[in-house]
Amino acid sequence: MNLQQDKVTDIKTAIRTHIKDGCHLSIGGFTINRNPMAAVYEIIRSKIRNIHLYAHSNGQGVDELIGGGCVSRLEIAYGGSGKFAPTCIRFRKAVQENSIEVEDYTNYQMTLRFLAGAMGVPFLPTRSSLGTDIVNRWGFPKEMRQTEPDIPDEKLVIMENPFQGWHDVGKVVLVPAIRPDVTIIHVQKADRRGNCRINGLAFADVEQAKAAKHVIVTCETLCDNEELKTDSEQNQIPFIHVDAVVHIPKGAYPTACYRHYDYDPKYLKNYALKARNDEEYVTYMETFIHGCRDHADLIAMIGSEQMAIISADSVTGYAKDLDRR
Amino acid sequence: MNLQQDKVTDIKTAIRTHIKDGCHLSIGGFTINRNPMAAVYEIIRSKIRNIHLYAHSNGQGVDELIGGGCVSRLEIAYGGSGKFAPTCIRFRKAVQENSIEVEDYTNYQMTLRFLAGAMGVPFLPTRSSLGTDIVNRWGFPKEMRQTEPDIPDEKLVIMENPFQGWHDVGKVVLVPAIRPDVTIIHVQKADRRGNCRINGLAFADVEQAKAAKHVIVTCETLCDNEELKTDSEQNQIPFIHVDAVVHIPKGAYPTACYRHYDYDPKYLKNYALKARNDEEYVTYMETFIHGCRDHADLIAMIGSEQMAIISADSVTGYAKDLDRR
Amino acid sequence: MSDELEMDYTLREMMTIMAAREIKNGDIVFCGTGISMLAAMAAKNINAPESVIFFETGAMDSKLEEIPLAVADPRVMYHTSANGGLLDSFAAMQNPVTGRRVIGILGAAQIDMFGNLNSTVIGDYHSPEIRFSGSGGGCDVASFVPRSIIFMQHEKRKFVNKLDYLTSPGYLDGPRGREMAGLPQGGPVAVITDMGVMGFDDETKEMYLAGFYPGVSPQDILAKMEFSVDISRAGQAVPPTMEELELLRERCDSQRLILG
Amino acid sequence: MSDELEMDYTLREMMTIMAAREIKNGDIVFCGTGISMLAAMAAKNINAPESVIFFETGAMDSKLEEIPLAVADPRVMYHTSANGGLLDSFAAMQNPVTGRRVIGILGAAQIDMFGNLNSTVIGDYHSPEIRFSGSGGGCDVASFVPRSIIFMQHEKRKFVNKLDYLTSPGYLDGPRGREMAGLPQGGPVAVITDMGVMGFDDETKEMYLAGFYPGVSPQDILAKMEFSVDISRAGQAVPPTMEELELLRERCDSQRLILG
Repeated sequence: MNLQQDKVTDIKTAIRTHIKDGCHLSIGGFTINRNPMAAVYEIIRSKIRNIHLYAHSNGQGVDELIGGGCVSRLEIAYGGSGKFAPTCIRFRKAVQENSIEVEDYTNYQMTLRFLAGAMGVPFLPTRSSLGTDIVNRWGFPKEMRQTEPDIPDEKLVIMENPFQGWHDVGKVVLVPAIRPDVTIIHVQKADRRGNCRINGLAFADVEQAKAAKHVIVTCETLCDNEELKTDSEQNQIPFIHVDAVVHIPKGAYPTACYRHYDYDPKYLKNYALKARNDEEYVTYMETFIHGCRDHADLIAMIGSEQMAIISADSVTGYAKDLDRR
Repeated sequence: MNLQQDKVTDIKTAIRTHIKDGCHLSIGGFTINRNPMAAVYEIIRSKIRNIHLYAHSNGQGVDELIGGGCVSRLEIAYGGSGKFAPTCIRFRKAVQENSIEVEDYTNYQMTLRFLAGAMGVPFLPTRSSLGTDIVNRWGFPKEMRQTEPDIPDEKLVIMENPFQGWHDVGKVVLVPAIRPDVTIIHVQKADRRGNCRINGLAFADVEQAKAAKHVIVTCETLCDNEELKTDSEQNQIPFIHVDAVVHIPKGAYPTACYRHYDYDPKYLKNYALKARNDEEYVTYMETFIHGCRDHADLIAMIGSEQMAIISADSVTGYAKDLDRR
Repeated sequence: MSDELEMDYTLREMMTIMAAREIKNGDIVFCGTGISMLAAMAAKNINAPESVIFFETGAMDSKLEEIPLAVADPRVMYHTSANGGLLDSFAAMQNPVTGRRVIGILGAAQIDMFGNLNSTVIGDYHSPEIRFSGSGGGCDVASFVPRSIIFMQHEKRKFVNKLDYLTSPGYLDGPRGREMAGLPQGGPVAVITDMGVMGFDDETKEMYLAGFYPGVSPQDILAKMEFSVDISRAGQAVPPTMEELELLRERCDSQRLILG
Repeated sequence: MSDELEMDYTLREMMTIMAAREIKNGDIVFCGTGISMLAAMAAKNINAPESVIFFETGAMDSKLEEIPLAVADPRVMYHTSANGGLLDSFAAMQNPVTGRRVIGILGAAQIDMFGNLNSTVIGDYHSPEIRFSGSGGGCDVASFVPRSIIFMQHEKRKFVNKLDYLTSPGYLDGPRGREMAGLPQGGPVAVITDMGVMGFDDETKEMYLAGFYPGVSPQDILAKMEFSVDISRAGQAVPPTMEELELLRERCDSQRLILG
């Protein structure tokens, strides 16, 4: 956190300042929507290594970070990018090849874990996953957990309801809080201090941001500090949680950003194709990531014609009749 | 809950249908803001008795329900109405005269208890109140709790952090969920199905509503079902939680409703004066509650001049330069 | 029979309509990506106009003028009753007041005779032969809600004696399984495959064959499963009507993004 | 001294300014109703323009063009960085990242030598002589945040050996009190009364007299307390400057709603 009036910086500075080898990171968005892709690509370009990554169902961003060789450990509920990759392809490869360690939770559990971090409590309860292998199989073995202070000693704890069956509940699963070193989210509007306004679904971005020690916000529109102080019930994240604000139009591309642009089916299909083959994936990265100095470069490469095709309709907030086959 | 397309009804029907002697009730708002006063007055007129009432810092509504003789048990964090009554006057009298049973929690604990109800878990954890008498002194004795299925066996439970000091927490206080029979809230906008949009602060209205078995919504503006389906990130309560929608302009009067009207200092000062004396309080109730057929009657008695004085300024959302001495 | 051989509908259409018919007015429908979303849209457009479609991502009561390709597709955000987040959606399902009205639609890589699902790995958890997407909200939904429908491909390696990983609870090990584990009452009511529809016995909670599609025999179905199920209650499933097919094709997936 | 006898400020003004001076740029100020709100406004307008005012009701960074008469006053909702709810505010205080920047301002009916507060009852809990409002957010704030300021009237029945009810934790029973109870580090840094300012010893966590107002002696103060405190460190408090008074009167409470 940081209470300055002006936290605006560029993405390279924000990443260099906050994202270190081995850091614990969470990124916002869900599958093919509002992933902070400009930041993800900058992390890949910066060759950050051994990230401990937390995700519920962040799809494209997680897959590219794994593909870029940035991730060594992953706590996750779902690795998929909708129809374009029902299972994220580089994620699948990395797990099958044992090049990353993975621990599985459910979407709700991961969300509760961020919420617990945001609330400053060590755990939160749920009834989800009782009787399943999510309880039984631990991705990180007990011995390892005990030697690493940044990982809780238990994956989760099953507890009898201490209020004797209150509200017809016998047992609950307690899931441990996550407090990432850094959370990165991409939002529609932010002001220079870091107040954030998200349109459409918030997913778990708010909890992810509030749980983190440091927050980087990238935004479509950078607002004057006065502008977001009206109708501020629409601001989901107040500036006290935020460390850096970066103005990056199309910062979620190739994933969608509601009311601004849709996901790009052409990019995502090409990505899925390339991701299946290691060599082609290197070419993909050389072209689309390392071949670009920054996100504006990538957007220029994609071209204004394609960007116009995916631009959002003002009524529905997505690109109507977009060819998504 | 109720999935009908049109839940609009009148307040007498809503109260008669849902509020029974002995029911467990929570009402929205905070101290002198957005209390569902039209509903409170209708409950008093209907002479409902022995309500088990849940409140965090609901001030005016709680005090009038107690003054009206409707309440026998109260779980509460704070009984005050700001400068007008730093301690709610009929509440204080009732506690000192032992005419109601009270159990004390903190504001956050009460909010967490509603949230637990909303989430369908038997409890939630906090670090608040460790070492205090909120932990030690129970309003409802253990024996009584065990004979009453609607009250948890424990006021709260202190537990060692089962994740061995994870996030530097040694102990937590678990507070039990509340699931009221009915929650009543007053909002700025609702549609006929019950989607709700609150302006300004939401307090704990959302958690109170989602925790309840039944929800009555009173609203300043009744919207067409299509209207609130745009920009619906601004709808805090979706219709699936709501049973009845009642259109009552000025329904929070004499408490405030942001962007519509301020609290009425004249009414609240007169109330505080009358509340200090039992006989005068009877006169107050005869004049302002039983003397009115409904809320529109009360608003007419207050008069358009006074209502104009407290009407909200379009920029600030309150009545600027209102005489509040 | 000639009408079977000259089917004027695809298997995916048949499966979608079979699932849609399980959805009733007044149901709140949780759906995931793909055919489950199409089934929810079909129910809403055909037989259960008063059902409510919602997504784990926080979208409640989406209009869905176009079919979403993911539960976070911006198409789920248009014309909703609320655009919240994951916490809102899962809390509504775990909440007994609202959760009891929810019907979940799930899919998986493996299923066992008690309707438990694996959507995580084939092989060893730590070095799997095949890794799938993982639970996502699947385990949450299967844990919380009273009824769910499961889509499966009918293959021997998918209807297995023992799951490689139990991601989402069905009836666990039988009639008292959920209760013993501490789960709320619930479990699958139907498994819809490319060959037929399976139900679960009220008493034993074991899978049985409820219906087979035209042109498929109960024996064909048994041959595609590692475990055996009761086929004595099975009848031929009623194919989609022309009206159902029209509404499905025109209103739900005119681009045939899911129908193929 | 003549300048003391001809005070051109009221006691409430003195108290407000004494509290305001405890607030620093970069503090997030939690305030309740009444004089504590005025102190926060005074700090923001005088000595800590970069402090942030927030309320348990969910208002973050309120502009406060007029003084609110309750923490739910619509005046706290105007021109904020976020209008949330109770969960947001208390979570921000319990959250160690943001909570460590919060300073709380509290009041009470009784205080003891370790800065523990009673705002619930005088007499027996079950049939009290006097019932007060109760904790509200007071216990939460006192539990969570690292620093708090307390406003009190200096009266013997208010500075007591033993509280009738311990509503909000100070240092509990001494230096290790909070740690043993399981609370985060924290506790009151100053008690501001109508006679002087009390601090808490770094080692013993016992209250001591830090400052007395012009015209008041340490002995006068001791006479108004059930328990005795160290007065050896006390000096005369610096009265409000003309600039402080002007800003307080003009920008913070021009209607004198709280100043009287």
